Amino acid sequence: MPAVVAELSRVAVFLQENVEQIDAGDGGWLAAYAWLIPVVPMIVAFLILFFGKYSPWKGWGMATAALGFVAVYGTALAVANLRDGIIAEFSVNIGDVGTFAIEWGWVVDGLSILMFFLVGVVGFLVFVYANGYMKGDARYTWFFASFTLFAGGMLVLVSAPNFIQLIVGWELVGVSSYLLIGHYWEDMDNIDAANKAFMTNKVADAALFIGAVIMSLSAGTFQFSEIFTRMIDGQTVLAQFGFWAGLAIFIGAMGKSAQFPFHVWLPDAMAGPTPVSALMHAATMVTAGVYLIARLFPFYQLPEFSGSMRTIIVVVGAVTLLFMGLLAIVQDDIKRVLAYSTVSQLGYMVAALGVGAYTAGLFHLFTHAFFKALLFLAAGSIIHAVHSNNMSDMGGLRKYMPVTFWTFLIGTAALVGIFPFAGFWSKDEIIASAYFNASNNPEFAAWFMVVLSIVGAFITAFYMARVVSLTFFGTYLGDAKPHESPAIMTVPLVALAAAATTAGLLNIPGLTEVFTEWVTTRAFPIVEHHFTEPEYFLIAIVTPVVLLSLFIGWRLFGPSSELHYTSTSGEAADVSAPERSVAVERDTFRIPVLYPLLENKYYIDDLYMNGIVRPTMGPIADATLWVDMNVVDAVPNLTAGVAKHAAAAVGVIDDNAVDGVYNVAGATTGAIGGFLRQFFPGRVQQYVALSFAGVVIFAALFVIF
Amino acid sequence: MTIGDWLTEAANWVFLFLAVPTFVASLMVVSSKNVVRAVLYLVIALGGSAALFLMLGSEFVGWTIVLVYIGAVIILFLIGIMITRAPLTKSVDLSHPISARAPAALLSVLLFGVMAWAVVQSFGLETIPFPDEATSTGEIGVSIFTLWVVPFEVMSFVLLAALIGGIALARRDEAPAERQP
Amino acid sequence: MTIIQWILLGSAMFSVGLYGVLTRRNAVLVLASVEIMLSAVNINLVAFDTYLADPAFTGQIFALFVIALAAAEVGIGIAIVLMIFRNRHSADVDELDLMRY
Amino acid sequence: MIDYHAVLPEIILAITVLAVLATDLVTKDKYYAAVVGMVGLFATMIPVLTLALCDDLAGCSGGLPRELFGGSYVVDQYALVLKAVFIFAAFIALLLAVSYLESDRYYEGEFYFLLLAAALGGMVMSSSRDFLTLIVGLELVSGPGFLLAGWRKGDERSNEAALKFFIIGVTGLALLLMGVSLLYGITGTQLFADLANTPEAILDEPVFALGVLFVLLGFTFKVSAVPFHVWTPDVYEGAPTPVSAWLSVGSKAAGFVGLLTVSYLAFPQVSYLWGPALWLAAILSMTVGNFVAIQQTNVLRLLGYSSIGHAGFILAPFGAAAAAGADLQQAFAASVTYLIIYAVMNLGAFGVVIAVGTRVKSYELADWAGMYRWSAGLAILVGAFFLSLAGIPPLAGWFAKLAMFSATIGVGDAWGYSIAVVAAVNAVVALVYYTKVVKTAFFDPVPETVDVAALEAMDVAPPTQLALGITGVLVLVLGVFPGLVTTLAEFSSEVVTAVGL
Amino acid sequence: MQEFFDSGWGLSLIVFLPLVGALVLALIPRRFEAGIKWTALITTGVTLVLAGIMVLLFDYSATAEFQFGADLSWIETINANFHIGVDGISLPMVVLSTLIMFLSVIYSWDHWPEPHNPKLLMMLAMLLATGMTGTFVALDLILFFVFFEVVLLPMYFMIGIWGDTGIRKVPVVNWEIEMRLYASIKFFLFTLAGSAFMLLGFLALYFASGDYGEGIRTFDIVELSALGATGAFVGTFGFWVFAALFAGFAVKVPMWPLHTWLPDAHTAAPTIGSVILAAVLLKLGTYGFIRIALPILPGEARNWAWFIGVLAVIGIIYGSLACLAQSDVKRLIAYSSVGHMGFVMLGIATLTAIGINAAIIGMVAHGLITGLLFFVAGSMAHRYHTREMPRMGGQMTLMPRMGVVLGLAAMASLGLPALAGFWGEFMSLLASFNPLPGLSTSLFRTLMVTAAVGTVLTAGYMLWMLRSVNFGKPSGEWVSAQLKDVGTYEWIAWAPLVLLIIAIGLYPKIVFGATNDAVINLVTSAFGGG
Repeated sequence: MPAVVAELSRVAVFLQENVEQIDAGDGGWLAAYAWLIPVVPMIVAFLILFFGKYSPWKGWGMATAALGFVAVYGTALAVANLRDGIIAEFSVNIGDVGTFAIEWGWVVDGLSILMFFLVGVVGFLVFVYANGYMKGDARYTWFFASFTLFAGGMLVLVSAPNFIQLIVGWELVGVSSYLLIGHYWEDMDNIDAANKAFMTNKVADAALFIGAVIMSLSAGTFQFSEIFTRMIDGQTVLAQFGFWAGLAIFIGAMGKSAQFPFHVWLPDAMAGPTPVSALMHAATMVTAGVYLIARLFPFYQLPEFSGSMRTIIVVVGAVTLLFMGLLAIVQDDIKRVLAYSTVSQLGYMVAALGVGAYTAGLFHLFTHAFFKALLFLAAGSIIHAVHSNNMSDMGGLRKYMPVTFWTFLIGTAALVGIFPFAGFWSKDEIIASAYFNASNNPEFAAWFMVVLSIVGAFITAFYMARVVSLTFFGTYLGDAKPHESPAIMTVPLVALAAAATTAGLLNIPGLTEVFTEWVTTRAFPIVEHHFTEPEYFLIAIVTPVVLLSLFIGWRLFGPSSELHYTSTSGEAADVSAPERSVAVERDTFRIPVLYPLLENKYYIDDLYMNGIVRPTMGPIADATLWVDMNVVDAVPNLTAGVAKHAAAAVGVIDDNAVDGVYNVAGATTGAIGGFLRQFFPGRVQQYVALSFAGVVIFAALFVIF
Repeated sequence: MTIGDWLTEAANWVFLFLAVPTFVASLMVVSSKNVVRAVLYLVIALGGSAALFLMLGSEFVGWTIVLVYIGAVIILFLIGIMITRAPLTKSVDLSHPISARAPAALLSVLLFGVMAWAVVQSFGLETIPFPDEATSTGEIGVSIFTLWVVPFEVMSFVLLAALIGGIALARRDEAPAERQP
Repeated sequence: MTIIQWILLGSAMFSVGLYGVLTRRNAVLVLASVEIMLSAVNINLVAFDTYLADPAFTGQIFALFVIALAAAEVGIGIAIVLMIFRNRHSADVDELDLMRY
Repeated sequence: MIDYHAVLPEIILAITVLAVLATDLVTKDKYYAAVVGMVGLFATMIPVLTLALCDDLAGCSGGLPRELFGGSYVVDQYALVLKAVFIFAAFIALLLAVSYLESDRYYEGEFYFLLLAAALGGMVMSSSRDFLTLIVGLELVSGPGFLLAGWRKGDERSNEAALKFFIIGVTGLALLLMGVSLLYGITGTQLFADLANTPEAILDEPVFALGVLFVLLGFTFKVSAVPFHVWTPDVYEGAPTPVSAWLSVGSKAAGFVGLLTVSYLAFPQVSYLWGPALWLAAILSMTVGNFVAIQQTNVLRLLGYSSIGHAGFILAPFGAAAAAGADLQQAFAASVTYLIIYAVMNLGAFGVVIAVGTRVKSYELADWAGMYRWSAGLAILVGAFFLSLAGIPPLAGWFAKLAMFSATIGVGDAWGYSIAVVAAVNAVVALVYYTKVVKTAFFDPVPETVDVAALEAMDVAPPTQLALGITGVLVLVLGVFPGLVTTLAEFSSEVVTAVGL
Repeated sequence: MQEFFDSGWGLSLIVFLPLVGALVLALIPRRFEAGIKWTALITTGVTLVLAGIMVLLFDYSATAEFQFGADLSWIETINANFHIGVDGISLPMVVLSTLIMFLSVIYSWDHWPEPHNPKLLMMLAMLLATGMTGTFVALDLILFFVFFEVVLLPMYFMIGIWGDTGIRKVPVVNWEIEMRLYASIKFFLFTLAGSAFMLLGFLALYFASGDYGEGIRTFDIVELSALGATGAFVGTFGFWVFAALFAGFAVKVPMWPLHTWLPDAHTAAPTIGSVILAAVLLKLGTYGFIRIALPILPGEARNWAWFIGVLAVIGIIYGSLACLAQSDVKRLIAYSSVGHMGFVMLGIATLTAIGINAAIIGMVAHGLITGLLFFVAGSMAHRYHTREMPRMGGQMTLMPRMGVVLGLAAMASLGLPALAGFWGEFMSLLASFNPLPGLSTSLFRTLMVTAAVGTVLTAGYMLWMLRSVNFGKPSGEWVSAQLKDVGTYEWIAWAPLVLLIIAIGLYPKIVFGATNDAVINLVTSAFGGG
């Protein structure tokens, strides 16, 4: 314990001297009214639910307006923040429990503004797009109600100054995603997907609850800022439980951010409409986990409190980015490919935070938001056109839908990290900081991370090459009549494409450090390495790797691919185009072990299903009920059955049941009666005899003895 | 005092002379096989007790017994027997079979045992002064009508109740009330 | 002349009476047995009265009341017996068996 | 000079008894006899009240207790309370009897005469402070009881009940007398006051103990407690139901008067002797009564056994208290409380049983099934009274149980706790058969044999309605304001302090 | 009005007005159903209004004191008094019970269970109301006991008369009994057996109280609590007394393993029966713990805490698992109550201010939510004529509104934040991380983790229910059935519940504002801080 105290004091000193560095305004009225950001969408959501049907555009209008408002406000805040930083926090007491105060509130600082901005802008575009995509849906209004709730929930989450509100937003996001994923509820599979998402998250949430409880109670408050202050002053017992709190909370984050092994729900979540997937993967939901870690970064960055948590975070992130990337390769469903790619990108972000690269992680989140939204929307527009998710029904679409093609291509470039697209900068930064971290504290995990991040880059490029070639090149294999999507869908694509192209320029080491400025304006100093210039030699490694893998992918799946000649059962060139790409789809890498492994997602889903869910809902639950009926309840029932009075008790309600007892009783009394009768045939005399026998006995008892 | 001394006392012989028949008679009452005989034995038993009372000098009680019982009650019994057409001759089934009588006897003996034990324990061989002259009926009457007037009056109600109720039950109704569950 | 000889007589007659109550089948004789029990009580009372040389003659008076009681009881009893006999043409107590436990 | 004010209640009632007889002779319509009786009972109530409130009344001299005839006849709080109980019981029984008797051609005048005579006996008992008066009073309670039990002359069950009741009663009386004679012999007196200060030397004489025991056991016959309980169900079933009602309350109360007075006023010194005896009797009674009651299918027999059980509950407190040598006043109060509440609710129970029985012409529980379908009112009354007997708040019964428990636990040693536990178990057992009746009345389907329409058509006779009304209201009121009873109980238990226990 | 309430009349009226209503109803002939309905409605309505006025007049700066109280002598000889009053702890309970009664009457407006007898049903409901509110305001053990028992009979009859007439197969002893009969008697005997022990405990306290202070025996809860705070009633005596009280309250809560009467009773009872049972009756037990067991026997509470906590958590897990195996809607909700009351008891077991606050808000929330759930389940059974979930499905298509309400209630019940259910769950977890100093931290932290797992299971069965009831394609039999969506009276009855669930979820101060000070005071006086 003294050791801890010593550590604490050291930390305190360190932080104290760093606190001075922060200089920021309180944002004035702009921050003071920031509560509108979460509140407006929430209210609008309910308005749509009740009045949507009668409003213009059946609710779409209100929803988009709400998101537009958020976008504007978010941008305004961002600008203000960049001009002179904003660090402000407001709280409204909603009740005291013991010494604890429960509060609603909103925190306005770099981090939350980032999320406001992202959710606002991306959300707005997605909503615009959704109008076109959802047209003619049976539950159009309902969709926008829950979609707005979804965005609102996220905003509640990111504006939270304390654990309570964070959890509230957290669960709101969860439940609204449940509604959205299960949007087509006539089909049970979708409901199951929704349940899967909800339950997986719920499991993680349980951990989050525990973590929140531990941290709040050991710090004595729910308030993040308060917790950090007390950390600095060393007036908490947090150090004792720090690791466990950190772990539990991180598990919660893993759930939302679909980190291995909680990733299972995300691909299934594709069951929802594509706009949902887009928003869910870009700005909301999955980013919540990353956001949470970033929000608590002042805690995680201090080993004195979080112990070896960061190593764990790194490992989890790294594993996720690798394995999920691999899964992306074998998917036929285009949305699933993107889903797995999201997960692996999230792996990047988490790992980045793990290695202490706060800015890098968030920067990747930032850029990723744009290009992943872009990719999803583009994919959506494709699906909209060909009425199928499967790439085996696509091919050669570039001439049918050019806009979609080019925007998709930009998105791909950004994702795989081609200079100068957004992904290039953010991913490079992550790899760089991973390398830096590894070179400073050369432990296995660190180098592991470095290697994996490069391998990850390779894989990303590979499956994206596959997607692009199978979707836009070759010949069209579908039945529907492909066509370009309407403007209302393509405009957002273009806008996002623009963002995906330029977003990266916000944070070029040495040149522009706008973004760093942006996210580090927080009440508590972030301790991270600051790059003065790009790590050129890393770029020199990574970019070739990416190009190489793109080339291989193109060779394997592209129109000029040779593979099919050998792969499709010996037949020669007369193989007609249609089978070709299908053949490829089927026959590429039939690597004995790996392929089935990937096909079945490492059997993890099966493990959960057969290992946990089915047993719990089946045998275990049934057993419990059986026990309840036959064992626990047996006590009263048996006493009822055996003991005379209790049996008569039940007999009161069921004469059959009690006849037995009556007979017992009757038999006993009858026996006595019979016994007496053989001595005293007359009943009266039995009575008299009984009485006087009693007299004699009493006399014997009380007089003689 | 030894059994010898006891026997030398004349009063005890008188006692035995009266008590033995009384007791035997009462035994016969409960065991006789003939109803009428049984009732007549009852007369002897009660008469014997009356004689014993006289011996103790409580004349009034003694004579009351003679009057009330032998004069009235016994007649009542006989009437009862006549009306209930009990077999006037020997009948075996006047009592329960021996199997029933044995435990009854046992019970009675036990009861007697208890009482006898207690009595002997408490009184030992204390003697009872032989009353030289009989109690005057007058004094009894006086105390009855001063000290015991309440029970006396109440007793009158008891008898009245017994009388009226007895009549109500025993008399044959012109139209007997039909059974009711 | 000892007191116990009287009380023993009384107790004996009491027990005999009980025996009669328990064994007699004819209701009238059951009544007779009861009479014996009561007269046994009388013997006790009077004997004690003399033994105590009670100036208030409580014992004797009590005995008188007991006699009256006994008379009343007999009246009631006989009445009941007659009633039963009228319904059932028998005065046997062990036929009183309509009501089960 | 006799204090006539003190004996006025008895005198008035005695006159009433004769008046009833007279009316019965002169009037054609026997109904009047009952009216006379009720008026007489009301009249009797007046002096009881004046005596009780004498100190507060103008022109009334001489408080309580008032002693007459050399202390052999005493009017004190306790006596007055119990006289009130007897009057109440007689009144209700009378109300119940009227319609019952008219429904069948029974002798009416004589019936009322005997009932009131029995009540008179009870009143005499509650004032008597020597064995002679007590026993004569007792006889005046029992004798009419024997006769009334056989009042349904045509019905062999009734005859049988009468004879059984009679024989057992008489043997019980004989035992009682034997006990008295022994006591007289050893102590030379039969005045309670004198018995109460018997010299130490005599106390541990076997004869004394035997006498005490015989006397108490003799009384258990009247309270229908073990060992003299066996007659109860048969008689309740066979006797005319109003008579059963009277026996279960009036004559039981008389028995308790005997027990309480004798054990408290005559044998206070030897509570260590009769305490355990009554403790045992109580435990046996409640156990036998409740457990056998479970298997009863006939409501009257069920009530018979239940009344045995309640006798046990009433005996429990002062059995335990005496055995433990604890404060007897509280136990006494508890017993009286229980007795009063029991009187009210049991009369009510019998009332509703009569009301239902006369309709369905059966006392078999099975025939009562689904009563709620054809007469919700009666069903609710059944529920009220039987659940009150079961002791469920807010019906009066709960407080009786509470008083009993608190008194027994208050004893505060093994005697108390053990009997409290036994009582608790029995309370649950009792619950079983009481709820069985309720459940049958409310939840069971009406048997085919029953003609619902006809039953719905019939209605309850006015006198019975009155009786049910009175008892029903009382059961509720006493349940909500048990204070009323406790004040009476406290009032009556002053006699205990008077004796100086 | 202020005087009216300060004089204690207001509160007494809230308690006894329903009783008056019952008497009035008794006088109205069965034929005049309108009259019966309106009498019931007005009675409960006025009661609710009075309760509302009380809430307004309540002095929230002194929630620890008993307000609007009356203390009249009732049974002098045993020094039992008519002592009533509300403090921050009982206030929410009183409001809850009055509200639920009012809504039940409204709901009944066009949902009369068979056999059709509104008069009796309403009379019983009124009696229930008096019993429940009385229990919550009673400050005298005997008074408490009487009210506690008064509740028994009406519910017994409700279940027995209007209960489910299906056949219940009782395993082990192999009987086949009509559901209603089995359930009613089971409910009756369980509760009564429990309260018999409770009464013995009360008496024991009464006699023991004579040995302290100025040696006056008392049943007064306030005085006894004061004695308890000074360390009276300890040792073996305390142990047994607490055991007795535990038996009484735990059966009512119900705590595992004394819960088995609950599923049967809930399932068998008519709709408003289940609602009242779930919404208010169960609270009597937990309230008893908070009001009587803890303050009067603090020492023993410490000794028993671990036991209660463990049972509570077993209940949570066990109830949830049992739910997962259910195919009967009402039964599922019933078992869910076992789990939720488990959270409440866990909160109480921690003996901390947070925990007890959690327990109280948990009670309120459970009252509202489960009440709503049973309403909905009742209406569904009313329409589908079955409670078997596998037979249902696609309700969102058949009756969208019903589906939404059910969904909301289910979400609230699984503890979704921003809805009422969340606070109780989360706060009791919070409390069990740091239980009262002196209790085994390690044990309670283990319990916390286990309970957290419980929340997952809860979500599991609730989602499963929604899945099979709300979603999917409706089967043909229902499509053809032309089921009617939520009706007017149903809306009127449910809307307040929905609103309150959301309101409390967003602004828990509605409850905490009243309870917190009172609870802190209780905890500090009984356990010296915490």
